[in-house]
Amino acid sequence: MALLSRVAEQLYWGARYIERAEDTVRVVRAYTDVLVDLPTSVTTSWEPLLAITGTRALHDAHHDRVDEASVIHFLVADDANPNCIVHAVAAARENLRSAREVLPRDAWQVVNDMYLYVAAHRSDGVSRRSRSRFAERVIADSQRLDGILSGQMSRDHAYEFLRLGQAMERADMTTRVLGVRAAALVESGADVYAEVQWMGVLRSLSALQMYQRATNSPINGMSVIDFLLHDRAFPRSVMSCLQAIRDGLARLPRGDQLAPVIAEVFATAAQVSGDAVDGAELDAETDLLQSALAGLNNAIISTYVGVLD
Amino acid sequence: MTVTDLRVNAGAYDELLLPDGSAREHAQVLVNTLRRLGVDELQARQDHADLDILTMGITFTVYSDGRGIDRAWPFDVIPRVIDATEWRHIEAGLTQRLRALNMFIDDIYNEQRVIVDGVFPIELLEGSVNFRPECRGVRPKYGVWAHISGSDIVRDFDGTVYVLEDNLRVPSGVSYMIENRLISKRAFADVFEQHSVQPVDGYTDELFKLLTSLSPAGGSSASVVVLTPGIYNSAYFEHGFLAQRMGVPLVEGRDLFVDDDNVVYMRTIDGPTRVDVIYRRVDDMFIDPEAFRADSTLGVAGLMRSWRAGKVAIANAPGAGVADDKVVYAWVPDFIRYYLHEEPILANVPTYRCMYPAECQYVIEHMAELVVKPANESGGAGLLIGNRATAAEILERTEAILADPRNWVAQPILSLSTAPTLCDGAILPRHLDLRPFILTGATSYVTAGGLTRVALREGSLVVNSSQGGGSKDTWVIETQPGAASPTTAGE
Amino acid sequence: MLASSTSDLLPGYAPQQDGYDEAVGPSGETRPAWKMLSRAVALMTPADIADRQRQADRLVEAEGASYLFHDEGADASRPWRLDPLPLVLGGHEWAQIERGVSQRVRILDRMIADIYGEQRLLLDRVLPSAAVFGAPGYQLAAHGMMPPQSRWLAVYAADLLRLANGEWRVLRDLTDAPSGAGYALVNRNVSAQMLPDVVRDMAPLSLAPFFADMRLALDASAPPDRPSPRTVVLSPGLGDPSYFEHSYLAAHLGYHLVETGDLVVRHGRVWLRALSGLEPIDVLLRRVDSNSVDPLESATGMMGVPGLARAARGCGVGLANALGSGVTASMAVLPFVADAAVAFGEELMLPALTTRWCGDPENQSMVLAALSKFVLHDTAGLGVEGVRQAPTVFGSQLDSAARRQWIDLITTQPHRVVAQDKATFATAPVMTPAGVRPGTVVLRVLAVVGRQGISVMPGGLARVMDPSIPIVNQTSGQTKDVWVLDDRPDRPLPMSTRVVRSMPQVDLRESLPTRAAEAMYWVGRNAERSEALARAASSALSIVQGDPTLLTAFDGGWRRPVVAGLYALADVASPLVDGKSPSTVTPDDEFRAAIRTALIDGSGLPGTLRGLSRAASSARQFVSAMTWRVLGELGAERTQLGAEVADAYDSGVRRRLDTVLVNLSSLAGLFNESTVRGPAWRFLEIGRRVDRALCVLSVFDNVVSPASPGTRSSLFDHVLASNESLVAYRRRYRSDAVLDALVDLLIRDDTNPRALAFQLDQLRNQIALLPSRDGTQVLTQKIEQASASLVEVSWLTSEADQLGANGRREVIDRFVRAARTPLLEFAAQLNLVYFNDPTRLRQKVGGR
Amino acid sequence: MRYSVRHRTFYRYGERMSSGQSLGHLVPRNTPHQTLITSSVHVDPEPEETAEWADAFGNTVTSFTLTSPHETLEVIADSEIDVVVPVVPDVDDPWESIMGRMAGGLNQDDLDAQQFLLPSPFIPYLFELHAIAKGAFVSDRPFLEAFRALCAAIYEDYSFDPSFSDVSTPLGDVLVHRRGVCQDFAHLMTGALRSIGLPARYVSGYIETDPPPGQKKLVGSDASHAWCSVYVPEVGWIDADPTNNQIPPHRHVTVGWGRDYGDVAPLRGVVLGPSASQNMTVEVDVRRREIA
Repeated sequence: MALLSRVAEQLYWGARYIERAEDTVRVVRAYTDVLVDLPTSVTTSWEPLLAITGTRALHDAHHDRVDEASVIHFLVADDANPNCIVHAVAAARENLRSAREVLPRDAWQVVNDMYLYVAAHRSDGVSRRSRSRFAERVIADSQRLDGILSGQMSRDHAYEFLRLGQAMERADMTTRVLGVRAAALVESGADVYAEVQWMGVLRSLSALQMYQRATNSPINGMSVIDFLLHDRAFPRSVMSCLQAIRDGLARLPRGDQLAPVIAEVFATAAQVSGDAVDGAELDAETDLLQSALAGLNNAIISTYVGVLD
Repeated sequence: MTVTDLRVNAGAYDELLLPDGSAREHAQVLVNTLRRLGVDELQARQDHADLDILTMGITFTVYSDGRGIDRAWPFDVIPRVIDATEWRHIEAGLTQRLRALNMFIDDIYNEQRVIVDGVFPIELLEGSVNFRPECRGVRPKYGVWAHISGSDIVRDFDGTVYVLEDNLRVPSGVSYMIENRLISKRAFADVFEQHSVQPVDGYTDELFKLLTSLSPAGGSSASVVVLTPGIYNSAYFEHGFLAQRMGVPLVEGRDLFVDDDNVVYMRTIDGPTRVDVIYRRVDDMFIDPEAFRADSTLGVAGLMRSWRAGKVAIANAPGAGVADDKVVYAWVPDFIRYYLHEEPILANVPTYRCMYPAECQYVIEHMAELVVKPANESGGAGLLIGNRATAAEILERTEAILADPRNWVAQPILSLSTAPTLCDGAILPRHLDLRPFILTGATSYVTAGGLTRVALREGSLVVNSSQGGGSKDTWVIETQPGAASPTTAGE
Repeated sequence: MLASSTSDLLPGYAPQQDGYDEAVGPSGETRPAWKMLSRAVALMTPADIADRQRQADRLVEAEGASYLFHDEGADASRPWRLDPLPLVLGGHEWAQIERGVSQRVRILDRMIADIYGEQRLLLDRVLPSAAVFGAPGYQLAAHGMMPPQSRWLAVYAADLLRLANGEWRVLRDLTDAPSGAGYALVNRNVSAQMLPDVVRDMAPLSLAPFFADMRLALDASAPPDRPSPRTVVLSPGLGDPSYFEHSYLAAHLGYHLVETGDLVVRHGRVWLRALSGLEPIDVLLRRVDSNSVDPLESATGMMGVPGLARAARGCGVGLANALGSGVTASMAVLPFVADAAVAFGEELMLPALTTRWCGDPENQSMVLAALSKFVLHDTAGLGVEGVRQAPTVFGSQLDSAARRQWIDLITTQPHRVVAQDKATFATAPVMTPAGVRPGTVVLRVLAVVGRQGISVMPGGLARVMDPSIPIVNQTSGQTKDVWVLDDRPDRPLPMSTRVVRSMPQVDLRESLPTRAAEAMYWVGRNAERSEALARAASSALSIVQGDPTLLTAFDGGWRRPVVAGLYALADVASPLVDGKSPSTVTPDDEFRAAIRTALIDGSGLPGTLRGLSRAASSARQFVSAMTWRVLGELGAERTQLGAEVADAYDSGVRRRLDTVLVNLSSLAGLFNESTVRGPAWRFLEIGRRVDRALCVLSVFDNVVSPASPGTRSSLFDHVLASNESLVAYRRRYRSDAVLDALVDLLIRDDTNPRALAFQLDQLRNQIALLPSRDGTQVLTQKIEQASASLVEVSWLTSEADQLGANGRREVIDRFVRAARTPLLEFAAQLNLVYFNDPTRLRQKVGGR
Repeated sequence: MRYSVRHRTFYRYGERMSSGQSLGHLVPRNTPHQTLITSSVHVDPEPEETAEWADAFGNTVTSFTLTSPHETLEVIADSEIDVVVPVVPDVDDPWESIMGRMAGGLNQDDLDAQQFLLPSPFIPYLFELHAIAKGAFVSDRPFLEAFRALCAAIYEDYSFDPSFSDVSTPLGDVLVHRRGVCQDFAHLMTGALRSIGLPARYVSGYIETDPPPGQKKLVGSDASHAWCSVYVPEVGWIDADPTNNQIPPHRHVTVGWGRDYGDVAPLRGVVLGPSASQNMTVEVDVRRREIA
């Protein structure tokens, strides 16, 4: 059945928003865990969370303090932040809602569930005590959706657009985490708690266990960066996301038109060096990657959606 | 619970119970179960059903201050039961009624024999808000204009069944009928096995067959779409539901366009693709800014052009609404006799037409015993129930009628039948009606039962969900063993 | 006993007066270390407390750990509960424990070295020979052995108790294969989530550095010539009480979890049976006790890895702990550690509880004289490390017969028996439904020894004990996290921060123990089968409930195929005799029975779900933490289905099925997601695909083939619903179910994740990516054969739809045969090529 | 006297075994009374790995690994040993006093002997053992006399019956049915001695069975043999063969000793392969060599 351009776009963004919600939750949870593992003596800042989610400016516009309370509230439930988890889930629902008839019924139910839960429990997401429960629920729902899609949805164009959105968002998030947390850590050099910190980085991308499986050894900054960038077997690494996007486009009509764009992104990603010893350099390189991804995003939209009158 | 807990209002007709509170034959099993389960268990199942509804996202949207607010679909776990034998009678009546109505519409937009033969007064046509001159001379396939219709049926205190009105434009509710069944199957899994309840979800297959059969191209490979006003429409859930069940695209106006070749196309990721049949859930006035309201953002410019050119089929056909005018309603029995040379199988509610001074006089004098309603206004708005109205309301309404008599009709107050309904923790009799859905094309199909709507407020006769009405699953039950034929069921 | 004035901060908390309490001083004042926690607790309502406990239980469950190490088989175990209240210790007090433990480790290590070496301590009678040679952990095979770096202990644990006077005493040394590290880790993860704000404010020392040290310690246990040693965790397997900890620890450290059957000894080295052949192993974190290490050098046992003892003696592999280290775990040796210390010119900082070894005539007569004053231990009965049910008793609680037996034992084999004085031990606040109450607490402290020295875990595992039962016997129940406060500037840094780390050099990505591969395969198969059963049954139920007449209609023409289909999915021989039940069975009962088989009996859903979680737990290192939560929920549903649901029509059934299906979806999601697309994942995928393919075929065989014109549309709907393809079908073919369309959607369509063709494609791809072995190409052939069968149904004319004389569709039958045979052969071949596990077939032979 | 011994063990597994590892005590050790001249262990099929070392008691251990499929296994151990029959020192102090000799410091021999005081897997503590020992070791009886008495008692009271027991028969059954083979009697006597606090060990070896004219044939032919040995501080170990009531045992060749059979089993192995009914044949041939 032919896929409506509008629906294609809604699927794409729906998937992106769901993924954004999950990723944000993971980053927040992991960051909280790290702080719990660090002794009080080590001073900690909540700014990285804003940087990762790219909402620093927006946050400062509305809050004068950058402390746990304000940052977490801002990322989870602040109406001033269109990317906060509550809004991301709502946006996802709004998009998928009018694309509903191409989704498996269960899929819509999960999204709706998720929306109802998040809306009703926004405060849980903020309070430290219930935060992990909130996070678990959001992640679980998002996973459930993933399972339903892969288990019940035909590998048709609608499916491809969902996966496209998911992969784009993941690539984006992984890149941000690298650009902010990783870069900072590389800057600060190996201190006593480096291992704990790097664990945090991995956890925030749910990569810890897989990293350990991949490299049977103590956690090491350089190899973490390399893993998150180039490991083609780990679904959240930048490279495998790009791979997924490329394959997805190949299965879509007129996907070839986008070949040059994606090739460019690959090139940029390849330039980011896993063995960057200079944090600033890493930061800069990931910025380039960010904008390349943004370019790809626009190219996809204009090819398949064009301008709706 | 004890017998006394199942109450029947004095003088009212109850669908499940005899006046003495004992069960009607076809309701035996259900009533026994209700008694066995007791209120608490019922409440438990009600709660679970509500949860299902919430998570399945079965909602209707109330459109207010520019934002759509989703409300969970109000559902009462206690089903309404109809005896299959009686149902076969109603079924026949509805089929007959719709055949006549369609012949009337087709006639009106073409030869207008019905007027020529003096059966139907010309001035009514001239005053009709739903008559669309733009449709003159169009001859839809099979001569059918109102392909999908929902007629509201009520039962008076003496048990007589009346057709209250016919909805020939974009009748909604069929999806809730199907969902209600899904939910009550879960809530009453144990009861279901003991009944042989006629399944209802064959509807979407029938609907799809009907729509494809309308394709101007002919053949079985028609490209069908459901046209919705968008997610803020109160029936959006239903639009999505039908599209999904039929496996056709759910489109909005902006997804379609009509090219110079008068063909309707939809925008897809592989470029424009042709559309043959449109099941539209947008009102006439909004489907084509070119032909009707220019300010409509919901429609498709040039749609009428394409339709008239026979490049696309539209269901229901534009202009079909001409026949569900509450004034025209009064003539339906005449139509049946005129077009079919048959006697009406189902009764019409006696209707006083204010356009006729005599009847208007009667209405104004007996307003206290009448229900006065606008001739065309969907929903319960503007409905005045004489015996409940204040003097002020009556006065106000009298003026309204005198101002524009042809816009008003009145009918005797029927005391709608009731059925036991779960109202927070108690089982009480509540008034209800029934909306079966009729598909008319080369052949006809009537849903087994339909959507039962129930007024949740005590004594209230208003059953619209938008105004606090609820709904029930409707079971058409075979009481003569073996008579039921096994048919597809289940999702 | 009198209660002291209750705590100033904890209302209603009144420890025994003559005892010592961790939180509250003699006059009820809260001890400094506890002030912050006590305040937090004081604010909690009973509701809060209950809520915390629920949350704790849930989180423990989520970690996949419902049981603490326990006595009998995995199913007879007592549940593990984490008391939301941690045991808090001040930094200075901890420093003493730390020093004491480190010293003990040093001394014990020297003792072991001496026992298997010079034997000076024995010759000088510092250690009575009978105590040593009688110790269950004493290993002849270790004689004359010199472990790498001549270090015997890499991991050590001690159970500590606090006396009424506030001093700590050692109840027992654990020197063979001590457990507890993993449990401590879980407890910390849980309490960190449960009391995040308190954790943040009190900032107990992190455990992370300790586990880094543990890795170093294990590296250090490798034979000298191994630059980047490769370590695995050696576990006795699923049956072992602390199997959970083994797998949890392995997963956390990033090591493979192996069982003895996964290892072989060749040319004096140890190798892991892996997918790609034998891979060398340098260090074994040994969790099998030293008596089960090597069947060749043990007179009786079958257990262990043949040749391992010699490989260890020859420094071909490092064991942590070294073979024979368990000798000092015997309670008969316990009292002599102090003497050994003196012999080494030291004074024990952390002594043991007064322990009398009856091998000494004086003790013997003293104990015989006053049996009831003591707690008696039969050290031989304790096993190497006493995790098994220990024959330990309160002398005072013996009936005359038991008394008689103990007296005999003490007179005839005195060396086996030790006696400890009964004493009251310190208590700590424990959350009970009744509020916060004092409970006796035993503290397990862990230490690891690396090149850089000894590192003690800042924390540990505290267990709440029932004072009315000898503590040694208490191996499970309620535990506490242990918080050590960071209130000491001079705290030594963990060794991991004192060394430069080597870059990862071994890449385990492609490495996969065959056992794990097989486990993942069965995870896949069981998950898939569970879903198939749930969907088929739920569809059948809803159809019948919609129209009960179907049960009898067409003289069972609808019922029989559906029933047969259900039995087939449950792999249970259908009771139908050539399609018919004995006339005594009503159609309704026949249907109910089928539903029960599919959903309620062990043969059906509960069985496959159990298989799922068992398989998953033997491949834990490939299974993410989130996944455990889901498996936990599935486990709950399983028991519900098995136990609660009495009747197929019970309205609870459908609800349960929904939950099951939802969780299975999450599972699928979690496996797709954040799982490395390595061989482990591939075998999971293969398992799923194989099973789904077989299920589809079984449905066509049982339901589609015999569908008569009258029953066809409802049967086809059932088939579509069972495969979650009704919507897809409606979307694509607007018709009522037609054979060709049905086949197209569920068989030929390689884009439908439910279709046979799709499964075959996936299998083809996955096989291509497996390391090639002899026989791998056969696998590919089988897939091709199965694919070839598709031509049978490439295009179905209306003739194909006609029923044959036998009332079945011949085309379908031919196709099913052609497709199923190669698939079954595929499964068999897979087992042969990749899972062939010889240990199942091992046998021991003797000779005179 | 010089003996040449051939000890052949042959397994027929009845199925193809994918691999196998074995460990055996097949090469006689040196003792104060015997010297190993030559020895060789031949295994068929040819093993991939073989090794030889001394175990905790100084016995020679031979191990080999087969990694290629095989259905049969043949192990032939050949050895030549010079043996002198030991002179039994006349220990006539009351037996109770013997252990007192260790009251002072322990020397290594004393300590090693301690390992043989405690129960072991094949010789659990059984009260009957104590009774049997007490029957011979009545108070103040001279040690050697008591020792001989015990050996004789077992020889008298227990009948040799190969059909009755095998490697796995528990000692308890032997005591109840009063029948068994050399291994059981060795265990029995060892256990009895331990039960009264005398260090005793299990000795595994061979015995010459072709009789010189005029002497009756000795039992125990065609198989490895086992007997027992007791420790007397300052004197050392004194052997006794309860199966043949011999002190000292003559025509015996010692392979090794341990706490019980488990420590010195001639051959033990683990094979990997389908389980099947395997059968094993053992032939032992001990010949006297005239030395020119």
